[in-house]
Amino acid sequence: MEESGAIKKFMYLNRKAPYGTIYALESLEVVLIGAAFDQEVSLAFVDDGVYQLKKDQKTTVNSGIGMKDFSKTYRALEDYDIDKLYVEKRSMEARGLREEDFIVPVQIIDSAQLSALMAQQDVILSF
Amino acid sequence: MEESGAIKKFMYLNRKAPYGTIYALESLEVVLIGAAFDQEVSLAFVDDGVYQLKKDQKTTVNSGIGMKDFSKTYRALEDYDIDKLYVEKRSMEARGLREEDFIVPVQIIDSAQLSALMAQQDVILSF
Amino acid sequence: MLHIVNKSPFDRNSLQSCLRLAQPNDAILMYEDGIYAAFKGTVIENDIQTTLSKCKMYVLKPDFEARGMNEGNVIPGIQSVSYSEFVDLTVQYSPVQAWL
Amino acid sequence: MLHIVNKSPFDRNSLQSCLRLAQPNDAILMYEDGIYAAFKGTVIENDIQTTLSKCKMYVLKPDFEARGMNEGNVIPGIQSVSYSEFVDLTVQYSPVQAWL
Amino acid sequence: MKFGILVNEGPYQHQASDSAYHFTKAALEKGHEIFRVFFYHDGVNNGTRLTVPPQDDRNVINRWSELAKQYNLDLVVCIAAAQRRGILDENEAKRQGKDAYNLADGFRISGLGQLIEAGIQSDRLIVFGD
Amino acid sequence: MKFGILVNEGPYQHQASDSAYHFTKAALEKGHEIFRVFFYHDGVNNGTRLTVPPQDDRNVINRWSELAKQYNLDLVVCIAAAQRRGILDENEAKRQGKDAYNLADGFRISGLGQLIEAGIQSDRLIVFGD
Repeated sequence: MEESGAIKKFMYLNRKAPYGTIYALESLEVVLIGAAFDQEVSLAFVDDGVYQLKKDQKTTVNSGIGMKDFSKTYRALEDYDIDKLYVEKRSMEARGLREEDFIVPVQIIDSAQLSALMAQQDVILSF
Repeated sequence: MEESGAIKKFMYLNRKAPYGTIYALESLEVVLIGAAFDQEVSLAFVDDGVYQLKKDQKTTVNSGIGMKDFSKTYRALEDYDIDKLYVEKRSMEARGLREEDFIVPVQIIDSAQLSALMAQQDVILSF
Repeated sequence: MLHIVNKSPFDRNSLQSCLRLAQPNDAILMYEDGIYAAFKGTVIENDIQTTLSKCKMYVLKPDFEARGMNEGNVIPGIQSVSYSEFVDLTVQYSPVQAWL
Repeated sequence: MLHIVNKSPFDRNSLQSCLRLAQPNDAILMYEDGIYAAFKGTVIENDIQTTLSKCKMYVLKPDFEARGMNEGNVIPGIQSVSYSEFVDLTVQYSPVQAWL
Repeated sequence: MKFGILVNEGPYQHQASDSAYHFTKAALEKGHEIFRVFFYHDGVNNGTRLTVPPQDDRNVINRWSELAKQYNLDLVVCIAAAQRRGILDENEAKRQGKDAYNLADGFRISGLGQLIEAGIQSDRLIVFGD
Repeated sequence: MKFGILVNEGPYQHQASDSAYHFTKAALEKGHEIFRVFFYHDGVNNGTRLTVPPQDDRNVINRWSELAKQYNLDLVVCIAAAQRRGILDENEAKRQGKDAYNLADGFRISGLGQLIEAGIQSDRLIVFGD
């Protein structure tokens, strides 16, 4: 644990699809490390970031595109008490996705709600 | 000079703005090296690639954004007998640019003409 | 001519430029993040439908399976291909333009 | 809150998402390839005009000068700033969201 | 005011490292404090001492090293991202059985916790990337 | 048929090098010839031997080296792009006064003319990038 002080609000804002670039994976690695610190954490999935949570991802180091499927790690977030996962409704709908397409439970919020949440943060880590 | 054979048609298709990424600069470096080979070369500027030719670029290693202005190099292309420079009209107009905004003489062509040119190539190097 | 598109149509303008400049009877392969254009229910499905009436369209299976998409949701008319068939397409068509 | 946008509005969806999620009285700084949104005569000029009625907008001078643009063509209402003033904006507003 | 800076792209390919440098320098010149500059993703490639840029170009890496020296900056390269991309210091090279290392002067390699700490300790965290 | 392959992005950050690898491997397995794989822009970062990817991940660099060995592939890293980004072989390191080098097994460093030549000599040139 770091020295105490005011609990800060951290938002991880994910806007990129998985696999095409490494941002989604390495963003998740920050979230997991960050879980050891005493902060108020939320994850927002916006634009192509919503694809990170798509169910049924199928690839391994020895098959498919030769990368491991890391989507199951989102399920582990609960164990780290990270349960504020927000998906922007508009981003989801534009891509033809529905709530049941996601690998973990999320809160679907509209753009105005997301704006309000963003404004409350101390730190936004955008990937 | 390389071993002879059929003269091949090479098109350099530039779609990215300068400075934000290095593609424009390093694409130009390929064009200059390629000029030593006996090929039929054309350059097409499409989408944000049209910005590469914008007049009046102002930056040096010690001022501005700390990168050198390489736009004058496009003027040197003529000395290498590279004179087929095409700008897609639609890309230019969408960005509020006009023919007189460019640092070198170019042929403004419409999308159908560009498509036809692309189809004639042996190699398209896209950056 | 073969167009290969590796960018999400929602993030970049690559596919849009490809569709603008593709000629009738050209082929278009979607791979990497480009695969997202090939699925039903998106805001660009109509553009894809229109393109299908003039061009052949393909989508790389290992890329869409990695991303949790499946054959059943591919827009009808788009053909799912393997890396090996990707190679075949580059043999069949020339030149190849990568819309990066 | 301060939004910083470094991507061309013609290439990526970053500015579009920024404009959708910016709240009244937020500030928006355009830098790197993001500066192209700040100029007159483009197909997105209207979106910028609309945004100017609710948000403050800034554009980084060294970035637009490097790219051959000049103050005279900046859409009126957008303020041109230096790196030093970029720092001031991040002091004045919090949090800072980078639309990469 | 206290700033944390995050750099997510390598030198030359993207402008991110340049913009981060100019921002950091401007902040320091105005008397602000830079708590840390953290290099993540391809940003770790800013930490190699093996670059030889053209003579008429800026030297992105040396510029960071010199700024660090002048202002006693903490330049931290993420260890996990660095391992993926081939950026090592002498200790890491030994530990991994590699026969060479390439970390530049003024940079150090450490964990992602240092990024979180920068977010906690700084008044502002500014992200530069692609 | 004879292919030239151009790789414009480094390992891990973008999928380009992965896709290029899978394409190249598929072409070879079908009996096609790969005239050359040319690494340009950040693609030169595929040529470092100092990466240590996580144990459960693929090793992008070794995969190229092994494919090169198996099929006698010509893997060429652009010298100008490599100098900007800190990729050197032993000769280059000496010439530039650097105390270390990092080029991986199976790669060689050469000029941009090799890319043009690949375009001329190959039936198809396929570009993988961002």
